[in-house]
Amino acid sequence: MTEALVEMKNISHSFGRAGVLHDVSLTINPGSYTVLLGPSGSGKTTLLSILGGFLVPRKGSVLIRGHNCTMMPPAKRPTTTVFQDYALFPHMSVGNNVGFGLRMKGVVKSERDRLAHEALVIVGLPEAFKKKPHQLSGGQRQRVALARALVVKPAVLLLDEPLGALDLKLRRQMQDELKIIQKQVGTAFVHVTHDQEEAMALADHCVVMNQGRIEDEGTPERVYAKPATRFSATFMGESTIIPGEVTSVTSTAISVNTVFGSFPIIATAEEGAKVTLAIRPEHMRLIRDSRSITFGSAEVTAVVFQGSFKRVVAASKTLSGPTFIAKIPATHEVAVGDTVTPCCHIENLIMLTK
Amino acid sequence: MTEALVEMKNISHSFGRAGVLHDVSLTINPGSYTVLLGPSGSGKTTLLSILGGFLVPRKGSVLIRGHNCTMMPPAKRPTTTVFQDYALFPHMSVGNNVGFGLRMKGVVKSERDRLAHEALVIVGLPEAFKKKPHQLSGGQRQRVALARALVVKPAVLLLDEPLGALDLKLRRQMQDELKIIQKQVGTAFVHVTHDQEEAMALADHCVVMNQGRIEDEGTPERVYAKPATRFSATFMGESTIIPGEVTSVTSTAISVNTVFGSFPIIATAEEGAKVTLAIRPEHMRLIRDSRSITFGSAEVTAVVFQGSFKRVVAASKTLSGPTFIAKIPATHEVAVGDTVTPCCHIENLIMLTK
Amino acid sequence: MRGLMKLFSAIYALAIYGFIFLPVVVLVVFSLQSTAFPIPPFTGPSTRWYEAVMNDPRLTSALFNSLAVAIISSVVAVALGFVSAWGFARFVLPGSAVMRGLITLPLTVSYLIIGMGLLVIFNMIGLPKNLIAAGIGHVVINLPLCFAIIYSQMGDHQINIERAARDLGATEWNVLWLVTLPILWPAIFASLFLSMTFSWDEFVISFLLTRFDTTLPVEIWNLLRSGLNPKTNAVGSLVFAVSVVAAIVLELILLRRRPA
Amino acid sequence: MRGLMKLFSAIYALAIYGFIFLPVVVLVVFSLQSTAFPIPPFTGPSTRWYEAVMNDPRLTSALFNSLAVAIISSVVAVALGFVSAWGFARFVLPGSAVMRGLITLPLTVSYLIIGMGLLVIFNMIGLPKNLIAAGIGHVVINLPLCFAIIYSQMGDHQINIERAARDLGATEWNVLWLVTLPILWPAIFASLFLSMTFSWDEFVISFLLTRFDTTLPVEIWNLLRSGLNPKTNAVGSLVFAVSVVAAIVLELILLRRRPA
Repeated sequence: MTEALVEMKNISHSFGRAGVLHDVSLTINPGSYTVLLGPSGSGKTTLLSILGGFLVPRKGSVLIRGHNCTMMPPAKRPTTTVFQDYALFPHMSVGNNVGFGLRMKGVVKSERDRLAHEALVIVGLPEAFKKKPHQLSGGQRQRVALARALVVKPAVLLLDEPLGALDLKLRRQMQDELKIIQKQVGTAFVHVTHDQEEAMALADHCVVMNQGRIEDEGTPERVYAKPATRFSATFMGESTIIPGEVTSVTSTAISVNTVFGSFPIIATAEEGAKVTLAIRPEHMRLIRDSRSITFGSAEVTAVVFQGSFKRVVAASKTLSGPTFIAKIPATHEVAVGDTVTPCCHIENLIMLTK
Repeated sequence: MTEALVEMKNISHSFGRAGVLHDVSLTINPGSYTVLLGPSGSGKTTLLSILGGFLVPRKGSVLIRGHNCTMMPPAKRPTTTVFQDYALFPHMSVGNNVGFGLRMKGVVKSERDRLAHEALVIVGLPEAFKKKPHQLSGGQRQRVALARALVVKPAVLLLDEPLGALDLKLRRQMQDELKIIQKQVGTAFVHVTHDQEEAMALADHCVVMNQGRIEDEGTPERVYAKPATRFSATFMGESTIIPGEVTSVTSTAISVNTVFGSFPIIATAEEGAKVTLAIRPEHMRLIRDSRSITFGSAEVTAVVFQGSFKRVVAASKTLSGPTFIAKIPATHEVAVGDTVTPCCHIENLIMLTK
Repeated sequence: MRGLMKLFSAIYALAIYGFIFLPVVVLVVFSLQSTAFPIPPFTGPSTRWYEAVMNDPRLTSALFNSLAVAIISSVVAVALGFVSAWGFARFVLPGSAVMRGLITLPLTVSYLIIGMGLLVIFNMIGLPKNLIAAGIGHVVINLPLCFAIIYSQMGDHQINIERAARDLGATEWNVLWLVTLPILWPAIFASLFLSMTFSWDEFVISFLLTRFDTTLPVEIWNLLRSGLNPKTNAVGSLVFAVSVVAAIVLELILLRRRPA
Repeated sequence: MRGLMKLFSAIYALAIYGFIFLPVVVLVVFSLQSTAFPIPPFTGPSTRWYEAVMNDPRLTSALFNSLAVAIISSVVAVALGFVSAWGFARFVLPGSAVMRGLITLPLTVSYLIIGMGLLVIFNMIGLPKNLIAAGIGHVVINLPLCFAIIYSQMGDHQINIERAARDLGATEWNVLWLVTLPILWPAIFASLFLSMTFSWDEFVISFLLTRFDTTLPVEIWNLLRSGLNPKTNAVGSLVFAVSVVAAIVLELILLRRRPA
């Protein structure tokens, strides 16, 4: 096991009386791409600011490469930040913007121009060297900000909603490039976003935050396939949510009782425990086959064509039944008002205990 | 066949010397949801402004319910517009905002309050009646603007990038609501956007625009499944593009020669014609089966996890071969650097002549 | 280190505020002097000199003159400024950037120069020196300011709001009355208040363009010729008090606008 | 209809521009008069009266005094205004909204009142009437303006830019010198120019606080006592010309900023 690059231990913080972080611990490995994903107010930006040194936490400590940096100002930390509004120096050329950090370290002009040029090559903008920031588009400014932060070879690069100001198409494109650049330079990136698609696409390690706590963390594949909590099952991708109660427990499986009957699940839980079953939309089907378990019948309330698939929303006809969300092939004919039989394969039931 | 509600005939327009619309004709049916989809500069907003009466076209005519409205000012047209910045009256309560159009028509206060309240119920905001616009969130202001435009019962409601100022999550939610409201009130909506997912989700009739011309129009399902031009194959959803030439023509099929060999296609074309084959990412496979046609071999350059699927980009190893884009199930193991065999079923080849 | 920094900041702030406010504070304090000389020791507080001001018919009539000139000239300046700003925002004229520059240029021209110019013109056309002449002078100096303030509020968003009103069937008159004016109301009110304050405070133009009936600053000037005394301080303090009230009202209007 | 509207607009524009510019145009034209009275008919153009101004040692020395007071007082006002604005933007102090209001309040107080207050203070502390006293007066009137202009440019974006510099290893000194000052340069330059223009044009405070050596507006005033003549017009035109040049430079700076 590699040694941790950053260890944030038991961080708590508050603004005035409102607690924004509650006993959060986070480990970042060298060379990893960590994404902090959460809605606004979840504390993800505060956690990043504490890591960057712009805030001193009320409690807890920040260790970078084993050194305690909790009280260290940003200038002295081996971290650099890419700000959401880019924060480029408007009066300097792109080359001087990128070389600024090296200038502060006393690197001579010719050397820092060379390194700045190299960094601009990495982000794909070498021709902008002599331009001023206001001559660049939003996406280009984003790249310059990235080059400026990379050129000083930080231990950790922090990105605060770096794609938030870009339009959707450019956002998806920059997201692919960010991932490529990160793998190329090998620096650990910590990236804050509220966009779950961005998080899934970028993260090696995805940290789902809500109300100042970490709800779930792990690879995006694991978080998506086996979310730890109900929040992460609905925030990181959608789910159909069916509440239930554990009724019988054997050594290998349990039985969960819901409004649609009992389902056997391979898991461990205490008898009588309240649990939640989640089904991802791509596993929810509207046509049963021999292996399906069914959830009563439902009326289709919306059908949205999405090119490669249709997104179908259906209201259960069972009392206090859930809203079903399914992604089905675009060729499958279904219309608003149709009655369907929602079903899925038993192995696609995800059991959540929180 | 129902009579057309709006007919725009041979519209041309230019700002200064730059032509922005070139001989565009468009028909809008009663009760339909028409989406004008295109990149910025495609002329979609200009076309909407001409329909709304804010611009008089250089050439061509606008007929609404059979009356020529080309020169008619916005106040006299049976159209209302929902502006991108909402353009609510900041000094009036929400109720008075919504009732403004009725006030201009001389409807008495009690009656217009009643109708404004009804319109607010339709958009799901009856409790905001007495509030001021600055007390509302972006999504709520959007609804008020919609109610204000709906309450005067226009023949056509025009929406100018109505969701452009909202964040992604709210955007998808408002998009579903817009569709529901349109079906409920039955008014024809014309909606401008550059977001293809929004267009597919909302449109009954999708109009793809590029450089001042209509590239393709029809139901989103048709435009997606059988795009008319290369532009609409790549702008409305992604495609892998393989250029080719028609080599032999029979009465029922043609043969198209590409760098990957000849493929038989059921279509008509002249021998020697340059054509383009497009394959949608969900039809592109990386594992061949008995019915597959293959496209040489390719090296995977990017794998992006997207929850329910993985998006794989692969560069062809064949000289002047294309970039393959495939959406494959999330469970399928593939990594950057792997060599794969891109393939698809013959019926999923889309032939484009433009 | 941080404490020292704070101490230093506090001292600096105190010095700056003292520097700016000492003159008017001293003026106000010594207007309350009960003896005849505005020098320490402070012998008040006494309202003796304020009574003297109120009993001086020249000063009280000058006060009413000042108010009349301030109100009338400001209303005229705001009305003309609004129409100009509206015109600029609605019609794209050739060279309108230059024209906009020209209209605000007088903001940096000396009142003395404007006063002299007006004096020359009024001499030529035979307009006698009186309060009307001074009022015209105040319109000339305040119109550019009113224009600049109102114009600055007429952005693209405002134009879209007016388009929305027209789209919903409003006539031009309805747009002006129900939409444009109410939305620009804070800017109009602010420029009216600022104009009134400037007119109320203005001395040079009033001095050059009036003769018998005149404004309060000119009367203060006449009093000052006989040297500083608590009576000049008292009337100066009154002028100051009116300005301060106007300025506070103005800042409140501007602050209230924020949330909208 | 549309044509009539345009004609009406054109007439209105002409009237407004005439109204604002007529005073100074008349002033400048009749300064070129070759005879001794600034009334029609126009007998020039002649530079006779400009020569007379240049040969008047009182006026030329007043011109240099004016320049010296304008430059020195403006530099001081800008420096103090910058430090104040920086302090406000950096430290969140209790009641800082009120303090910000206070610091800009004097913008609406009459120069006459400020001049009187300074006169009272200088009397008390025994500072004689001279150009230094006038310069201090000009700092008092211009400091709030410099503060307001510079502070208005110190938004959140500016603060983030400074954070970025610190994050990249810059010391406070580096931040100030390499980032804050260069970015605020247009605002600093604008407030310097505006201060110089106001000081250059200012009459009341200079009149109250100087005695023997004085500034150009005060000398013009002295000339005016003997009535209007082309010489007063000539020196007035000179003052105006300097103001206009300053105003144009200022507008160019502000225009150049736009794209950034």
